[in-house]
Amino acid sequence: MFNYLLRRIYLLSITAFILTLLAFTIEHWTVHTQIDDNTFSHYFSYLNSIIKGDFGVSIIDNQPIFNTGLVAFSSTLELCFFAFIIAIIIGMPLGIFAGLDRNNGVDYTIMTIALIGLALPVFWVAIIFTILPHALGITLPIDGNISPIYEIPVVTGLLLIDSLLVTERYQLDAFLNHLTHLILPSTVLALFLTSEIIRLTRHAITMVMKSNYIKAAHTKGLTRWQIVYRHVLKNALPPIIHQIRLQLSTIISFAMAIEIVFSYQGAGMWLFASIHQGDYLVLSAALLIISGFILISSIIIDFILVLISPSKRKSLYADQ
Amino acid sequence: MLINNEFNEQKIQSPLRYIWLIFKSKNIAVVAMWAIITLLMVTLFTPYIMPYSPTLQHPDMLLLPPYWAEGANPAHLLGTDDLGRDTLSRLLKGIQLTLAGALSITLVISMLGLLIGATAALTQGVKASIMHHLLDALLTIPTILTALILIVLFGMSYENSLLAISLSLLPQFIRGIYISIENELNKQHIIALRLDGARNLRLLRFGIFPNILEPLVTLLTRIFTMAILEITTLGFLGFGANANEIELGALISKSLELVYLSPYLVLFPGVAIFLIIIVFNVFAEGVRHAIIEGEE
Amino acid sequence: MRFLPLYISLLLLTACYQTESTLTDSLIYCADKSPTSLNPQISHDIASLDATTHQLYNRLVKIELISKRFVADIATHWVINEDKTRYTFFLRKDINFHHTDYFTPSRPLNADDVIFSFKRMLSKKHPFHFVNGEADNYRYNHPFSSLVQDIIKIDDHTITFLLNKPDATLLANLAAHYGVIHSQEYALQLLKTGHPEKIDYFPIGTGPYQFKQKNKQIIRYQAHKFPWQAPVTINNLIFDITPNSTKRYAKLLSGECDIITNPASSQIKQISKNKSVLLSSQPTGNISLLSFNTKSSPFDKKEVRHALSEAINLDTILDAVFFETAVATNNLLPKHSWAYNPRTKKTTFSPQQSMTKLKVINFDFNKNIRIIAPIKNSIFNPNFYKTAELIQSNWADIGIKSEIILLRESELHNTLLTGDYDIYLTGSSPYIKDPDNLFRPLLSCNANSFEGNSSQWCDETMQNLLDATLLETNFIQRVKNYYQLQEMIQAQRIYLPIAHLLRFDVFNKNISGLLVDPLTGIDFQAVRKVLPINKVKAH
Amino acid sequence: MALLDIRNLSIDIITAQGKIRVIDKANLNIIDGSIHGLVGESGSGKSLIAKAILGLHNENWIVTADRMFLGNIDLSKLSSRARRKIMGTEIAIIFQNPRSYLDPSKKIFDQIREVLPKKSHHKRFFSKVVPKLRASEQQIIKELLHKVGVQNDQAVVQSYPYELSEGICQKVMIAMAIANNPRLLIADEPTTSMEAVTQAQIFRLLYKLNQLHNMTILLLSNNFGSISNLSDYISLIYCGQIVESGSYKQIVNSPMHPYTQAMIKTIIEFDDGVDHKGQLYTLPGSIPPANQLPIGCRLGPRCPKAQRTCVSNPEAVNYKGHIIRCHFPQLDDKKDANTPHNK
Repeated sequence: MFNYLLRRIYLLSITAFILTLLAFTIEHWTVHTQIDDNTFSHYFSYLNSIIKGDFGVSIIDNQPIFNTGLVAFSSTLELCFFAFIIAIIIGMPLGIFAGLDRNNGVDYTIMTIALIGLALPVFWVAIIFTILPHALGITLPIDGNISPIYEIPVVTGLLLIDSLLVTERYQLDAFLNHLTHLILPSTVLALFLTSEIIRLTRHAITMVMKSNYIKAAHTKGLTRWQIVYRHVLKNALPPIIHQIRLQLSTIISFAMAIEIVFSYQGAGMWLFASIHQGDYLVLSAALLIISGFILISSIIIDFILVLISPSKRKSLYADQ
Repeated sequence: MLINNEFNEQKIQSPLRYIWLIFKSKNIAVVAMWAIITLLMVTLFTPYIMPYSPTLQHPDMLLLPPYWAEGANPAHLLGTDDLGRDTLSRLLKGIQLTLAGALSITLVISMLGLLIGATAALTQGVKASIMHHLLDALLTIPTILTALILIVLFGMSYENSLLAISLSLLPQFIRGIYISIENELNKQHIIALRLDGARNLRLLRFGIFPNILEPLVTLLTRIFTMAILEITTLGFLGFGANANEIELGALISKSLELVYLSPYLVLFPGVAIFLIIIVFNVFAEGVRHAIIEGEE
Repeated sequence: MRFLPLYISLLLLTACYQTESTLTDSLIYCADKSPTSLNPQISHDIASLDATTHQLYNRLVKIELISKRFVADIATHWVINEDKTRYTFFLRKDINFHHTDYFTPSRPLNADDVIFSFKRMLSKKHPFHFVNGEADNYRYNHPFSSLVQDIIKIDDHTITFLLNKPDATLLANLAAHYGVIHSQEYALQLLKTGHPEKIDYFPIGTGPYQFKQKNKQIIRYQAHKFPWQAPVTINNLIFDITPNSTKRYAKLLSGECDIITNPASSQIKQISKNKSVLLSSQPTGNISLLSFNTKSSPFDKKEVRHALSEAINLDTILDAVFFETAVATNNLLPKHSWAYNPRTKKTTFSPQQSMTKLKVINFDFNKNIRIIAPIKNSIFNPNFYKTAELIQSNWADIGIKSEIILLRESELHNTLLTGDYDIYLTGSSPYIKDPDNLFRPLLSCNANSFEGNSSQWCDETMQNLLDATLLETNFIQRVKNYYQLQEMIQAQRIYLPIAHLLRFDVFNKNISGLLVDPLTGIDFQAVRKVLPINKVKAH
Repeated sequence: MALLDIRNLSIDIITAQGKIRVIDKANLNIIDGSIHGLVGESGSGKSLIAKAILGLHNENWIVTADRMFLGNIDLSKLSSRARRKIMGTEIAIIFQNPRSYLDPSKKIFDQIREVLPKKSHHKRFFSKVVPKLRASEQQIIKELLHKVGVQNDQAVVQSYPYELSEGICQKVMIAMAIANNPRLLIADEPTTSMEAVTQAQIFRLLYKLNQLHNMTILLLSNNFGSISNLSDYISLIYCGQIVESGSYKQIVNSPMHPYTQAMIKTIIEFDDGVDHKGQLYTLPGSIPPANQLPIGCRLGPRCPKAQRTCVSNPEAVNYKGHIIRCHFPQLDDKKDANTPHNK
C-alpha cells in the first residue's frame, strides 16, 4: 500500500512538473513574449512564486489572481457537484434498466434519451433555459450565483457554506436563494452528465451481466433483483467511476460553457471576462488551478477504487 | 473419401462485406447513413443549393417567420433575419462551415493520433515514458481551456479555433488509441505474430488494426461529436469565427438578441447542430454493432 | 427511477419559491453599463448619471419633471438681481451628509460645501480640480465653466454666484447633473489621508441613498441614515450591471430585476405586449449620426455627401436596427427642442437620383469607402455593425464599394485623430437642454474629431454664428440664429442624422413612483414596491 | 427410475444470417442416483443442453422440447420464477474455470452463505448482528467445506476468489452446489485446464458424492477417456445431435455409431501396441462451423459409412435402452432386435 502511494505521488509530481512548465510557457508567451537566456532562472522564480500561491495581480481589479480563481473555481465545483447528484439519481437507475434488458424497448428508449442528451449542445440548451421565464412563466433565477440582495462575505470560498454562515442575518434565505440559482445551470449540465452516466452504467452493467459469476448466481436460484443488488452493482461501479474520472476535464469544460450563458460566477465566467478585458495572466493560473484539481482528484478516485474493489487490490502488489 | 476442406471454403465472406451485411439490416443506421450522405452533399455543394447569398439583404422582408407560420413568404422557406437575410441560406452556410471544420479536425486527429498512439504503444523506454507523462498532463486540461489558451496565443480566427480544437482533442484520441493497442498487444495472437518474426508495421496492419476497429469507431465518433460541440461553443462565445464567417454557434450568438422576437433564428442552428451529432452517432452506433456482431 | 418524481417535485417546489421581487425593502435595478465613476461632475455618461445624480446627491435647484419649472432642493429660495449677473441662494440648514463606515460628518451642509463643489469645476487651483482626470479638463468642458466669474460666501447658509455677463441659463446649469454638492469636510479628510481620488469612488453626498459597496457587477446603496427629505421606502437599492439586453429582460421576467433600462430595441414590441410589466419611454436629446469626413476626398464635396445620403434607406435602418426605440429625423435637434426648425425637409431615399447625381459629378465608383464604427454598441446605436451592413448593401446596390471596420475604443481614438477614415457611425448626446451644447462639439473648429467633430468640419461663418448665438440674450434672435444654422447644416449635409433616440425603462407592475429624466438620469426617491397580488394571497 | 427425462429438445439461435439449429432433437434420460456422462467435442452443444435444463437462455435462443421432466415436474411449463426456485434446491451446476464463476468482489464466506437454505428475512437480518446465528452459519459452511475436502476452511472463507487456486475454487463451487442437497448436479467440464492431480481429486470427490449421498450427476466432458470409467451411463453428442446413448457397458463394449467407435479408438491403450510412428486414428475432416452445418446426419460428410440416405435425419432407435441415431449402425450379431432395414 505504501509503495503504491509513493508511486502515485511520484507520477503526480512528474505530471505537475509538466503542467507548471506549460503554465510558465503560456505566461511567458502572453505577457513577456521574449525568451532569453535567463528563462531557466525565470522558471524557478515562477515556480517559487506559485508554490507560495502568488500568481500575480489582475490588471482589471488589482485582486490577487489566485484567490479570485480559487473562489471562481469552487463555484464551478458546486455546479458540477449538483449536476452530478442529479445525474446519478436519474442516470444510474436508467442505465441499470437499460443494461439489464438489452436490446428491448426499454433499452432503446433509454439509450435514445441518452443520445439526445449527448447531442444537444449545452450552451444552446442553456439559452433555451434562459428564455423559460418568458416562455413558461417559470420564475427560476437565470443569472448569477445568488441574488445581489444578499451580501455574503467570502470565508471559505464555497458559496454553499458561506451563505450558511450568514444565517443570523438572512436566516436560510441566502442559502435557499443560492440553491435556486443553481437549479437551472446544474440541470443543463446534468442533461449531458446523465446521458454520459446512462451510457457508462449500461456498458458496465452489460459487461458484468455477461460474466460467468452472474450465470452462476442465476443457477443459485437468486431472483433478478437479488442478483443485481448483490452481485452486479458492486462489480459495475468501479469501471463507471473510472470512466467518470477520465471525463472530469470534459465535464468541467461543459460547466464552464454553461456558466457563461447563465453568468454564473465560476471559472468559465472568470476566464471569459478576463480574456475579453485582456488580462491573460489568468490563463496560466486557471490552467494550474483546474488541472491541479483534476490531477489530485483523480488520484483520490484511484484510491477509492482500490479500496472498494478487491480485484484491483492486486495492482498494489503486482506493480513494481 | 471426402476432401478435408469441404466446409471451410464455403463462401466465407470478407469481414468488411460481412459487417456491411449486418449493417444493412439495421434500418435506423441506414437512414442515418443516407442523412450523412445528404449532409456531405450539402457541405460540398452549398454554393449551388443555397437559394440566396447568405449575406444578401432583403430590406423589404425583415424577420420573416418560417413558411408554416403566419405571415411567411414562400420565397424564404425558413424566413429571414433582422437584416432580411435568408435563414435557410445562412443555415446551410453555417452547416457547411461547422461540418467541414469538424470533419477536417476528425481527419487530422485520426491520422496524427494513430501515428503517435501506435508509436507510443510500440516503443518502450524513455520516449514512451515522456509521451505518457505529457499525455497525462495534457489530459487534465479541460478542452475549452486549451482552446482558449491557444486562441489567445495565436489570435482569433476560424482557422485558429479549428487548430486549437484539434490540439485540445488530440490527447484524448491518442490516449484512446494507445489503450486499445496496448490491450491488443497483450493478446495471444500478437505474441504468435511476434514469434513469427513480424515487424511492427506488419504487426499493426494484420494483428492490431483489424481488432481495434470497434474502439476506433467509438473514439472517432466521440472526437467528431466533441469537435462539433467545441466549434460551436467557441463560435458562440465569440472566439471562433469572425464577423463575416457564419458558423452555427456564431449564428446562435448573433440571433440571441432576437430570441423573443423571432425564436426560430436561435432554434434552427441549435437543431442543426443537434441533428448533425445525432445522425453521426446513430450511424457510428450501427457500424459498431455490425462490427461487434461480425466478430461474434 | 424512483428518484425522478422526487426531483420533479423538488423542481416544482422551488418554482413556487419567493423571488427577490417579494422583498419590498430591496430594489434591484438592472443597468446595462457600469458607471465610470460615482461623481456626475466628471462622468457624463447616462449610466453614471443613473447611478448618482438623484440617488447620492442633491443640487441647489432642480427641474420638476412635469411642469418643467425650477424648484428648490438644497436652496430654499433664491434672488436674482436686475441685470441677471448676481444670483443669491439661501440654503437649508438641516441637511445631513451620509454617515458611512468610511466617513462620519461632524456638521450639516453649509455654504463651504457648495463653494467647494463648484470651485472644483471652475478653478484650476482647486486641490481637486485635476483629481481623477489627469491633465485634461475636457471633462469640465460644459457651458458652466465660462459662465461664472466667482462664487461668494455671504454667511454660512447664503452664497452668491457672480456671472461674467448676464445669463439666464445659470439655473439650468445648476439643475444639470453636474450641479451636485459634495462634502468639503470629507474632501479635506481625504486630502489628509493622501487619497483624494476616493472622492469620486467612495462618494459622500446628501441624497436619499448612501453608498455601501461596489464591484464589477453590483453597486449597493442603502437608505440615508439621517435623511432630511421624506424617508425612502426602499432600504437596499442595488444596481445589478447586466450588459446583455436579452438577459436583462429575462431577469425582469424571472423576478431577478425590478427595473431594467435600455431593453434591446428588438424586444420593445414584445415588452409592450407583456401585461405583467410596464414600459416607460422618454424622448432624449441623443441622436444617432453618420458623419462624413469632410477632409478626405471626395467627401469634401457637398454634392457627394448629398448623393450618398440619398442612397441610404433610413427607414430600413430604423426598422431593422432601432425598431421602435427611435424616431426618424433629418435634423440634429430633437423635435421637442425650442430651437427646432420645423421647415427642415426629410431626405428622400432615391438610389436612381443618387446614381445620376454621382455620375454627373464624376464620382469614382472604384473607390473603396471605409466605414468605421466602434466595436461596442452604445446608446447611440443598438447595433453599429448591422447599421453599417445595411448602408453597405444600400451603396452596393448603386455600385459603390465599401468596407466595414470595427474598432476598439483605443484604436478608434487614434483613427479619429489621424483622420484616416471616410465614414464614421457615431452619435451625440448633449449634457443639457441648450442647443449650443449639441452644435458646438459637432461643428466648432475648436472641437477635435474625438470630442465630437468627427466630420473635421471648420467653417468661419458657421463658427461665428455659433459664437454669436451663445452670447445673444434676445431669445427671439437666438431662435432665429439656430434656425439659420440648421438650414446651413442641411445644405452642407455634414452629418446624416439617422434617428433621435428614446430612452426606455421597463419595470414590474408592483413598482410605482419611478421618475426618469433623460438628461439627469433615473430617480428612485419616490419609488415604492408593493407585494405582487398573487404573493399577497399566499401570505 | 428416470430423474431427468428430456424428449426432443431443440435449440435454435437467431443470428444475423438466420436461425441456426444448434441442438437438434436431443433426448436425454438420466436415471436417479447414477452418473451420466455426456461426451462431445468442444462446441458440440453439451453446455447448451445444460443451460437449457437450467433455463439460462439468452434472448436470441429458441428452446423447444416435447417434454422436460425433473422427477414429476415439467420444467418446460414452469414460470421462470418457479424454475429459479427449483434451480436453487433441486438442480445445481458446476463449471469449468470455476474462478470466473465466483464474484470477484465478495469473500467466499458471503458467497457460500448466499446459497444456504433460505431463512426468513428477519432471521437473516439478525444473523448479521447476533453472533450466535452467525456462528451457526459458520458451522454449516465449515462442514460443507470439509465435505468437499477443503482443509484450511478458516483461511478460505476469508479470501477473495483471486487469492485461491482453481482447484480450491472448484471445491468451493461444489460445496456451494451441494449446500442444498440437490437431486441433480450438473458438472460442466469441471476439470478442464486443471492439473492432473487436482483433476483426479475433483473426480474422486464427485464419485464420492454420488456414492455416499446418492446424488445424481450429469457429467459433461470432451474427453471420453477421463470420464468413461466414472459414468454409469454415457451419451455422445456430435454437432448438437445426440448420436448414441446407453449404459457404460453397452457403449464401451458394443459401440454402434461410427462416431462412438472413433471416440473409443482415440483412447490409446498402449498395450494394444500402436505402430511405431503410426498414425493415430481420427475421423477425416474437422468439425463444421455452427453456421455451415450439413443437413441430415451431421456426421455425414465425415462418416466412413455415409451414403446418400444420410442427407435425411436418422430417427432414434432404441435397442434395449441403447439408443442410437444412425442409418447404418454397426449391429452385433448377438443382437436380435428387429434391424432397421435400409436399401
